[in-house]
Amino acid sequence: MRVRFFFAEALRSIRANAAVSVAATVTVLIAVFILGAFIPSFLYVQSTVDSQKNRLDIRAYISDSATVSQVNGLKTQLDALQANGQVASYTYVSADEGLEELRGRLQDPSILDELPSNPLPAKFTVIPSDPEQSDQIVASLQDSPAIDEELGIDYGEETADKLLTVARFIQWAGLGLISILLVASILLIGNTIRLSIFARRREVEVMKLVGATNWFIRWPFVIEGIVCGLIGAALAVGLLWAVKITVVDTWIQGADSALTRDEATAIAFPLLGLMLIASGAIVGALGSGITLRRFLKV
Amino acid sequence: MRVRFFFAEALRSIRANAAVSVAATVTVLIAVFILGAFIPSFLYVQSTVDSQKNRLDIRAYISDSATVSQVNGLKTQLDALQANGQVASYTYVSADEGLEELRGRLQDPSILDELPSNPLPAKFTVIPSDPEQSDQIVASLQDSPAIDEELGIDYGEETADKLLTVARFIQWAGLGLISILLVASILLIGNTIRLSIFARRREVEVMKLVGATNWFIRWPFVIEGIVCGLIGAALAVGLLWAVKITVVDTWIQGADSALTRDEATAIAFPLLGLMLIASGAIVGALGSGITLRRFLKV
Amino acid sequence: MSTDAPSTPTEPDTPSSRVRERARRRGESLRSSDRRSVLRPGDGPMVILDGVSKEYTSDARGLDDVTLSIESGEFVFLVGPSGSGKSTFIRLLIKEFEPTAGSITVGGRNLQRLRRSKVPYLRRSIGCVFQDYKLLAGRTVYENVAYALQVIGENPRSTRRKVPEILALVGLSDKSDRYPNELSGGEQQRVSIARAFVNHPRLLIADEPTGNLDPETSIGIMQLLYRINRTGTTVIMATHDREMVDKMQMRVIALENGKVVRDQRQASYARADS
Amino acid sequence: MSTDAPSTPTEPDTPSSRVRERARRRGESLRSSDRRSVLRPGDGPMVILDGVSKEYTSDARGLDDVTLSIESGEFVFLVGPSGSGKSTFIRLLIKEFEPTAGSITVGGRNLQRLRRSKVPYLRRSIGCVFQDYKLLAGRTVYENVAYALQVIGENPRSTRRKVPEILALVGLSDKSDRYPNELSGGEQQRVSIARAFVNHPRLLIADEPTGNLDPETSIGIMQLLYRINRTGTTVIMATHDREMVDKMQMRVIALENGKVVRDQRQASYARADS
Ligand SMILES: Nc1ncnc2c1ncn2[C@@H]1O[C@H](COP(=O)(O)OP(=O)(O)OP(=O)(O)O)[C@@H](O)[C@H]1O
Ligand SMILES: Nc1ncnc2c1ncn2[C@@H]1O[C@H](COP(=O)(O)OP(=O)(O)OP(=O)(O)O)[C@@H](O)[C@H]1O
Ligand SMILES: [Mg+2]
Ligand SMILES: [Mg+2]
Repeated sequence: MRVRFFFAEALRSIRANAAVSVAATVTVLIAVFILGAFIPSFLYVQSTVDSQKNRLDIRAYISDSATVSQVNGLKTQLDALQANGQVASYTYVSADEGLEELRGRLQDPSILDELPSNPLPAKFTVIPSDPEQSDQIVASLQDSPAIDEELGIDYGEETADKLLTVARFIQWAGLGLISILLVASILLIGNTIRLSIFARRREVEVMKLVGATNWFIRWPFVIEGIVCGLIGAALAVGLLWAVKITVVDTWIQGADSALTRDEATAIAFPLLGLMLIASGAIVGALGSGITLRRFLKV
Repeated sequence: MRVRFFFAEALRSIRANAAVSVAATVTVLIAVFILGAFIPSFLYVQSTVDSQKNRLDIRAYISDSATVSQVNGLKTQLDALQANGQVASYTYVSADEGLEELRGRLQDPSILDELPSNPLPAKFTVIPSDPEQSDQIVASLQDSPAIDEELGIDYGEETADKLLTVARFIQWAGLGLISILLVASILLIGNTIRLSIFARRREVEVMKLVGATNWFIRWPFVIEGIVCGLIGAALAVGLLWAVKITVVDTWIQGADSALTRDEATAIAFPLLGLMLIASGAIVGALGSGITLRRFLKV
Repeated sequence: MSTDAPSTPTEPDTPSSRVRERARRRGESLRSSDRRSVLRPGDGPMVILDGVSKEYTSDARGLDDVTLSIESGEFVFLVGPSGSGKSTFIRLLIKEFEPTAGSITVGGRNLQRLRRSKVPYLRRSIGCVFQDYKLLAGRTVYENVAYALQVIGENPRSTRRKVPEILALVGLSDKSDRYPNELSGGEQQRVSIARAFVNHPRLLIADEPTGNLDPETSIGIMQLLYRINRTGTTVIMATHDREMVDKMQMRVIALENGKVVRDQRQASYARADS
Repeated sequence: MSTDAPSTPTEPDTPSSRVRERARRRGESLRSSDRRSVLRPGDGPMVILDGVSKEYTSDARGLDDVTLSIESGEFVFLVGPSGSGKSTFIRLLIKEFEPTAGSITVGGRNLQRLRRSKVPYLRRSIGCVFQDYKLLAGRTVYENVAYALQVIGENPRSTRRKVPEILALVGLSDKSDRYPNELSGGEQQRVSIARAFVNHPRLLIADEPTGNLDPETSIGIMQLLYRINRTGTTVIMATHDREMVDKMQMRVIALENGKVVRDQRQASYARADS
């Protein structure tokens, strides 16, 4: 019964202070919309970079003169590394397969047609669990007699370093920007709620003087904060959904594989939506609850 | 004298309504900071992509059997195209230079060491003014007798298409996000100012009843808006500057050429700062000026 | 015209019979509103001030060393020139702020020792008519009065019964759906009075409750206060209405510059010897 | 004590000599404050109401077909029970809202035809004491009064001279740096009075200016109003103070339910035959 009264009070207040409620709701809407636009964008970029990072394979070139048992010895070593978790997977690439692979990687594959014969050796392509630990894998394989002495083991130190740097940059910059947005959203919403309660501080003062307890005054405000937060966040999620359907999805369909290749990445929309709506409500509730404290000391 | 009075009024009001002024200032600060963090990030990404786009060159392979006069004829054609603006620049690449270039592009250049001889033909590398018009350039060069019949003219249609798609995506997505942030900032600041004036609507009403004209009431509010906008924006620019110095600059120094290679890109910081501060002031002024209208109708 | 009404409080007209009806229900209501009251029952003094001073700032003195006591069931007029400390006195009783010196006891409770969380319960046991009304701007007349009942957890049914009753008593039945800014000054004042009365407090404090009322309405309000006092409620009323005070011949406490300059039973507005 | 003061307005005490001093400077001041006044000079009626009605909503009627005229230089009391339309009358004169019927002329200007942009100039020529004071909460007493001068573009030097003068007149010299919420009710009311007087308007309207004042201070304010009236200013005052009205014997307009029920010269608060 009390609960019903508090809800009725909150709704009354939202209606009576339309200007204020709209302001709070719009602020939540904007903040959540921006977060909702940036978080998946960031995750998308992040996963693209990650999948690039996973292409940082180690190539162990096999000497033309290696015996089958020597190659099997190398394979056993790789199995052991896979068993202790350092190696994610590995594959044997014959000389012909190697040429095809190169063809796929070249911007201008036609030059390969000019080659008189296949100059490439066979190799193991090893995908490390963590690209940053490539050195150790290389060190443990180095002495195998199957390895071609001239070509040895190649893991593109320089390229890998560059790519890892970029990946780390994007990860940190993205996390930084998202954190800034998150903190900014909370500050902005808190700010708006503070102002909206400030505009009604005399009201709160009168309630105190008439004998209302702090929680009697606070509950309707908290509920009001939750309602505004919920509505704002729900509107934002709706807007995001509309943008996703009309812009992003059609764009992905229209675009060729260049980007969609690395998808299966973005966080599931319903989950994101729920999280955003919940956080809108929580921020709204905390914002009003905490702000109110200042005006309750009469 | 009037101006001094209005300024004095504005400052008085800022002091008297500290809570409100702080709220407005913080909102401007956050909005400007986010804009100031995203605009250069976007410009940076954009210019990186653009410089990639500029590498979309056209390669006209010269037949081994071409005569010097035939090659000169091709050169004359290219000069003509450069004169009418379709071609930005072109260079002659000998067979040896071509091999070096390929070496630089390969992830694993060691495989080239295995080549018995240089299989590459000489070529003209043509950089079009607008990569999207490559087809036309190709069409006009196609019939030159100097061109190798088998290799012909190559401009990597597929890769170019992908890259252009990505570039267009980043450009539009970036512009979209920045626009969203811009609109959101203006809405948020307007929102806060609306609330802050709403909190003082009785004050405005009384001023009207005592015989103040609309502009007599409005000027102090507008000045207040400008001051809050200026302070908020200046703080944001200061914060951005601190972040730039402590985080971005040291990061760029620490990182190798991977990213700095494509710099000379980001907008000059002082210019950006000035623009942000100016827009903070303008938004503040308009925000208060426009919002006030509603409460002046007594 | 009917300026003699306060002295004949039991004539059988309609408002009066309503008041008796109200008084009859009083026992039950008192219990419900006092459910968590912090006031101690008993017949000791309702209000005791002992050397109470209130300095707002070093150069603004509201009350200056006031010592007095008001018995349960008394009717007291608080008079004095503008700025003499009447409102300060009243605001101290509901613990709107603390005195800078001295101690205050209300209903057997020392206010200094009353925990902050108990203050709302103190205020519920005191009905207060504020000089500036202090109505909730976002609520209608009905809702403003109902709020005082909702605060004490009165059930909705009895709220729906009591509010129209009290609004009729102050003559605002036809304006119960108006918002405060749609009322005349005197009408707002009467809403404030209705809100203070509605939950039958044991102590009723009114700060110039007739300042914006015409003489006839003022007399009606005085009748009401007098009748409430007769049912045992202690009433303290700050006023500038000389005629009213002279007619009632009740206890008068006169303040001047924060000091009690006169405290006299069955007295007039002005000093008898002046 | 000194309840006979209003009838002997020229006694040589200090406040009175200050008032004469003020009156002497009046010619100059009038010119400065009227610089852009929309009121037409001349001796025609200051206020003419012709069939004026004000319906707030279909069931809330403020004024009901009021026709009357008030000459320049007159002193008029507006009386009537709470909610009878006194404040509505006053708020119509400063064009706070439009009448629903009839026409209003102030200082020769038809208010309906007055452009919205001219309304501030109308209000500057009218000094108004509001029933709820309408002080600016963020400004000190001094600044509140000074605002009325700043609005008309008075130069800072003469503002610095006039404001303390008028504050002394209402007895608030020592409180000029206080904020409204640091004042007693009566003190706030006097600030509102000072603000209405300070720029020597040709028409002075006061809505229950003594509602929160003790009898003695009220008399002081009445003296002030009377003297201002004697220098040629038209004064309209809504009041519930029966004693005051009876003593002054000025024109009395009595309202009831928005209708004029009596309009009598040299009259008392109540109808002579009652
Ligand atoms: N918040 C405050 N800060 C400083 N001084 C104050 C404050 N409130 C009141 N005062 C001063 O304390 C004195 C007593 O004020 P109080 O309100 O008690 O007077 P009052 O008797 O109610 O007067 P009135 O009849 O005009 O309402 C006054 O001089 C007033 O200026
Ligand atoms: N904004 C409004 N909306 C609706 N009704 C209103 C509004 N303002 C006033 N009224 C009604 O108009 C009538 C006249 O009000 P007004 O304020 O003129 O009375 P008054 O004579 O000044 O009374 P008091 O002496 O109590 O101040 C009242 O019944 C009031 O309820
Ligand atoms: Mg008082
Ligand atoms: Mg009124």
